[in-house]
Amino acid sequence: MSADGEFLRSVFKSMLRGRILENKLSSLYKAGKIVGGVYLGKGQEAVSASLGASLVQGKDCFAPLIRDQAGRTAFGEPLIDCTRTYLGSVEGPMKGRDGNIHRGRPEMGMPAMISHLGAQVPLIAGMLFAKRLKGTLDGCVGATSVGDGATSTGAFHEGLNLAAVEHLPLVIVVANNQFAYSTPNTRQFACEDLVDRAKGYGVGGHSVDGTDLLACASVIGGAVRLAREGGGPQMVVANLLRLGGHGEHDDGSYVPDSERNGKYGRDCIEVAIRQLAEGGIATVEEMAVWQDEISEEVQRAVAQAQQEPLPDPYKENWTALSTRFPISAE
Amino acid sequence: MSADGEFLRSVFKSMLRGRILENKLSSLYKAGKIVGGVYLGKGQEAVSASLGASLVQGKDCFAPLIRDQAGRTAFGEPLIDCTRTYLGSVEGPMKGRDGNIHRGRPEMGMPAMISHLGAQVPLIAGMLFAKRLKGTLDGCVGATSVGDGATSTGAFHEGLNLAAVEHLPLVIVVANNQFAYSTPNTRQFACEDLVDRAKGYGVGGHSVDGTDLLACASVIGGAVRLAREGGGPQMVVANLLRLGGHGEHDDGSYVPDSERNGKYGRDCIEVAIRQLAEGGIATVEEMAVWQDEISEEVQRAVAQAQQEPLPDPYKENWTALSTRFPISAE
Amino acid sequence: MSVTYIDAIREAQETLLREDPRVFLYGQDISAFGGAFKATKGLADAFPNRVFDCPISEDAMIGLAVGAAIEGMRPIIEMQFADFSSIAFNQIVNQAATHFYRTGMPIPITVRLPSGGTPGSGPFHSQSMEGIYAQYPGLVVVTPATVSDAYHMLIDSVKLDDPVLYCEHKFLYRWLKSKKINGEHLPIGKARIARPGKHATVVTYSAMVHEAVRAADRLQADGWEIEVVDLRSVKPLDLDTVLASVARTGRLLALGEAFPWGGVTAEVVAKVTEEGFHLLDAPPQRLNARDTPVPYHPKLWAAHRPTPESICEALRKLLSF
Amino acid sequence: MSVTYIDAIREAQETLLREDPRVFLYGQDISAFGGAFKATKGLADAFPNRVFDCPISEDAMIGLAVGAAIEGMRPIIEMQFADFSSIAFNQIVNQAATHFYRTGMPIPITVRLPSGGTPGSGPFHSQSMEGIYAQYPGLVVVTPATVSDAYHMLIDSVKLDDPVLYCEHKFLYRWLKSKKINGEHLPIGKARIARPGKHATVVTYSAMVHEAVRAADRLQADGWEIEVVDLRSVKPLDLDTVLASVARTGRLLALGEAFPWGGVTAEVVAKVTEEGFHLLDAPPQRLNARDTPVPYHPKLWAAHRPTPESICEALRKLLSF
Ligand SMILES: Cc1ncc(C[n+]2csc(CCOP(=O)(O)OP(=O)(O)O)c2C)c(N)n1
Ligand SMILES: Cc1ncc(C[n+]2csc(CCOP(=O)(O)OP(=O)(O)O)c2C)c(N)n1
Ligand SMILES: [Mg+2]
Ligand SMILES: [Mg+2]
Repeated sequence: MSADGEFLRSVFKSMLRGRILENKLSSLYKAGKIVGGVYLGKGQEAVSASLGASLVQGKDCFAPLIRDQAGRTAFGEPLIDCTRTYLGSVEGPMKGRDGNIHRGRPEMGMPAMISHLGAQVPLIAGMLFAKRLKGTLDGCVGATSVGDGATSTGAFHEGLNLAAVEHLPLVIVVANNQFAYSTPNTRQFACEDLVDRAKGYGVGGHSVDGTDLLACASVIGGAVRLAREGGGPQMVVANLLRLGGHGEHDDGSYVPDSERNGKYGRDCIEVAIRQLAEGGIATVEEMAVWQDEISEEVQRAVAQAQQEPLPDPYKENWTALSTRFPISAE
Repeated sequence: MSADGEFLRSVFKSMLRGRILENKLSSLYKAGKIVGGVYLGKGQEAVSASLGASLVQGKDCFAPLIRDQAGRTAFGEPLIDCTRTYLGSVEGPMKGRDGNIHRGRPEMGMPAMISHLGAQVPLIAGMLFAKRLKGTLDGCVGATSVGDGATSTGAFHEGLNLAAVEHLPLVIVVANNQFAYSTPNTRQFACEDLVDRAKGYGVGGHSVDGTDLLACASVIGGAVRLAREGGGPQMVVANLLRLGGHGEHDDGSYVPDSERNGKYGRDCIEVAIRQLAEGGIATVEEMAVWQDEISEEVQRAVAQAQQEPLPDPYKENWTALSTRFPISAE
Repeated sequence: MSVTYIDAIREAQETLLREDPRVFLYGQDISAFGGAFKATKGLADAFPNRVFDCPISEDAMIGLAVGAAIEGMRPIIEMQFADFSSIAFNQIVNQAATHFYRTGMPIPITVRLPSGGTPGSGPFHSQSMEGIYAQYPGLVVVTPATVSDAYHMLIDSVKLDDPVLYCEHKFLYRWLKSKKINGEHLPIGKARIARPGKHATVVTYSAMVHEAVRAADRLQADGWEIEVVDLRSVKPLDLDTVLASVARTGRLLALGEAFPWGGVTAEVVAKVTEEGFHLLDAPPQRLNARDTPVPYHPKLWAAHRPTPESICEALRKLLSF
Repeated sequence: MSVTYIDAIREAQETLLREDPRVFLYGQDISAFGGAFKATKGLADAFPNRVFDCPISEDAMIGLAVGAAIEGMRPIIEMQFADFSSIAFNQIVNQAATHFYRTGMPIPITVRLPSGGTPGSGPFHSQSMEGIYAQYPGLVVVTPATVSDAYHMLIDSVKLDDPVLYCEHKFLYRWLKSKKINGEHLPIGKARIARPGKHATVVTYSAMVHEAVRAADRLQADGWEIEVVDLRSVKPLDLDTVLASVARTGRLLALGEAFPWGGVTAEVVAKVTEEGFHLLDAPPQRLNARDTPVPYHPKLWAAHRPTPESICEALRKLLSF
């Protein structure tokens, strides 16, 4: 298998992990077993996994967003972190204090997002900036993704501009799924193509069909490579559609049929299966085996999380400061 | 005199008014007669006056910024508003409550800026949006200016994007004077030219040499016309240099000689005098007369403001609400 | 037939749109979609070109509203969650709040803040920011606790010439129901006795009014009669009504759902002790949420905010002095 | 030779840069220019690649700092004026403040806020935001009033693992001088008796400490001995020292320069009455700025904030009970 082939196989496995895990979360949500909301990345796995798989955990940093289950998996987040959080286990990375899509492990280079859209852009820039000061930036990349809606935030603008001024190896993937919650792009921006913004920031600009695994792996992988080699910030606009509601509470009925049946309405997993099979990168049988294996992994992660204790308010350490005041004079 | 000639004469008179008034403010500042800081538009008068003179008071709206004395005058702000504010007269438009460059008369379509850079962009958009709802938008324009530094604010981004989405007749002039306080453009943005941002917002983009009256009148006047005729938001990047410090407390010694002696280091007033004379639009003698007349106007405005009472804390209405609580039930 | 708290908010907006051509609604997903909480359901249809979806730009949303107000309009801005108003903070506290004092021109905007905690919402969809905004001169901050107040106070907020932060509690949206919306109502700036009593006064607002009443009901069994004052608006704060109640009971518990440092409860205690020290028979007490972000897990959340149990405990302590 | 308050801030940053490789400075115009107030003068030369000018992007500045802190650095961010931190509000209160509780990883950033009023600075260059930030769990808010504290508390702020809002008062920058910086100092979280007395306690912080001492000196002529407590940090707030003082004097005036609703003075009064009600011989009083934006004209400004005269008046009232 060529390096490219290996890469595609790994991206695809992460896509599958994302999809299967999220399908399970969706069922659990419908069964009333989930704590909090469920926001899925269905239809965005090729983009997300291509980004995550292009990064090296322990070296790079990655601030995933709400539709990045596949990318998290590709970056190396264990499935159990996810199931623990959704099922409210106190063993989860957030210990019940924060939830679901907010989970993160900053110590492994994967910060925990806050809800406020765009806010992770300058944060990732700061991680890279610190690496430069520490002398460890060489060959590193920091990545984050945002939606079409998040491009309207001041945080996105200030963060990307700052990263450009500092010439940091930041890769920002705009998952342009045509809607922000129910709001269509026509009410979000007026430019012809979001990628036109790149020039105005002085960063690299790339477009890709987000439903096409081969294209995503190549364009997103290429953007990561450019950043890694010192090309400065790169912005990738991936065009696609969210194959579900904004969250599982939403049926997404505001998405017109013309969009659903349009060019971005296709399922990137189906496209990927075809592409891998046709390209001789993985056989259909092989992929079916992966699917079964992952389904079992997911079942195990769910089962384990379900057995674990919930957070206990009486044992909770109710403090938001790491310093214990009063501290004594030296 | 052709319409163009009349326009240029009026722009130039406003430039002169701005310059002469500000020279006086500078002397008063050095003499310790001014309340608060003094921020001057020296070198930016061609840009500012071209914008102000392209607008119609009573119809358009204009949110001036710190270096817009010439534009304020062109829009119709009386000189006395300025001297009253700087000299602390209680008769001024802000009654001593706010100062100097913050002064405004929202009722005449000229809102009072807050210090936070970029904040007036969405505000002007809102004034235009309201006009549309009221059915009075037709043929109107709203304008504001920002510096190179202010383009890095989230407010600028959110405001301009929103104006583009709403397709409002907003003209935003970026007075790119190469520095934000002491910070050079290299630490402010990484794009080759700020005008490259226009496409990313889906707005018209224009560049102009801000030291060249003829060019400013034509490009800024043209952008205002485009907006007025329904062309949507227009962004003009005017390149120039601030011919002084950030404020009168600052000598601007961080501006390298190469810039001072470079193409934007020339004085737009000198350029304008030459252009008007050479174009047969005004004679040098005529312009000298204007200068004398304006100097007298300025003297009168200063003298009047100096005679007026200062604000009196015992007479001050110390309330930030227009509603008088407790209000009675209906 | 019954009306919920969110219905009342929707109805108020409908009334306002119908009766006042200066009113328009601007917010994320509020047009055809009807808003994240359906507070504007159907209004875009009924009032074409008066209800607008906007980009995810909270700062610009308030900037636009202030500009529109300068031009004589009365915008209502929906924040999708109160927590996201942190992005609009500058426009709210510096542009809108200062405008009248600086220029003499008032800014009649109403910012709807879906506030307060609900189970599973976590640190960024649960905040109570009334005590933040109330610190700024030039802002009015209202916190309706009943279905009728949700309706009338929204109408009155829009009628006020000043910027109003209308803090609507998400927990009450569908849970709180009423037969109908009362015709009579108090003006903004007047507090209300939500439950009369004579042994102690709980001063509170918004969702905590209901928790306080629950706690009071429980203590009734032990013979205690607890008075609950619903502030209705936290700025202005109706000290007269509060002092009159404390004069009757001699005991004060200030109760709120916000973080424990400062805020409404501190202001209430400070005002009462300054002006009504002689009325107090016991040290005034405060009960707020805990000093951490609002936790996401319902088990932690329920222990983070005051509960009928913890309110009873605080009241028992207060009554024991 | 004497050291000013701003010198102390500069020296502290120099010490920190010298002694701790994790420290860097990020802010507008702070590099070659040395900052709007010259608090970083010469530091860019002395420490190349440790002091950075940045774009006018307050939100991103704090975002960057939090990211750098995650990577183990200890950034000091200079806001050009405290007032502009309104733009960074979200990153401060939602990103930095919540991080430790949410993830277990503390965020050791220090945000320098040039705070408070000076004549002619107006509504947007004069604000005192300590009472805003102190409301948020997870933030430490310090307010040095002396040259030594300006130095040591900045050093200590950077040493703390938590995010600190370091509120430095612009009025003290050049006006406040000291022979030298004391070696000994109190830790953050401990208040200080700035002036001993026995008839009444003024609890205050930052520039108002000096106005309070002036007022106390005047009342001395009438035989009143006023104790002034300098809180030093408003969160955490050293209630023990405050209560001990009130126990001695029986009378409390909480004094601050911020807006009058809520804030530090309300928290002080509420805490003291909750825990030390029995110590009070008179209703605790508050004195704050007026309920308007900070006016620009010096004549209005001087009457907007508390003055020795208005403090004396408040104290006379307090002593008359
Ligand atoms: C600053 C801010 N405003 C509002 C929200 C509420 N909100 C959460 S997701 C969302 C839509 C996001 O759209 P987009 O960025 O396109 O991402 P997508 O959901 O389409 O992946 C909104 C408005 C938020 N999280 N942050
Ligand atoms: C949000 C914000 N941050 C910081 C400041 C402080 N400040 C005032 S003017 C200025 C420089 C502005 O530069 P630019 O926008 O280029 O305008 P210029 O002064 O060059 O005309 C700064 C940093 C401010 N007013 N607003
Ligand atoms: Mg989207
Ligand atoms: Mg500039």
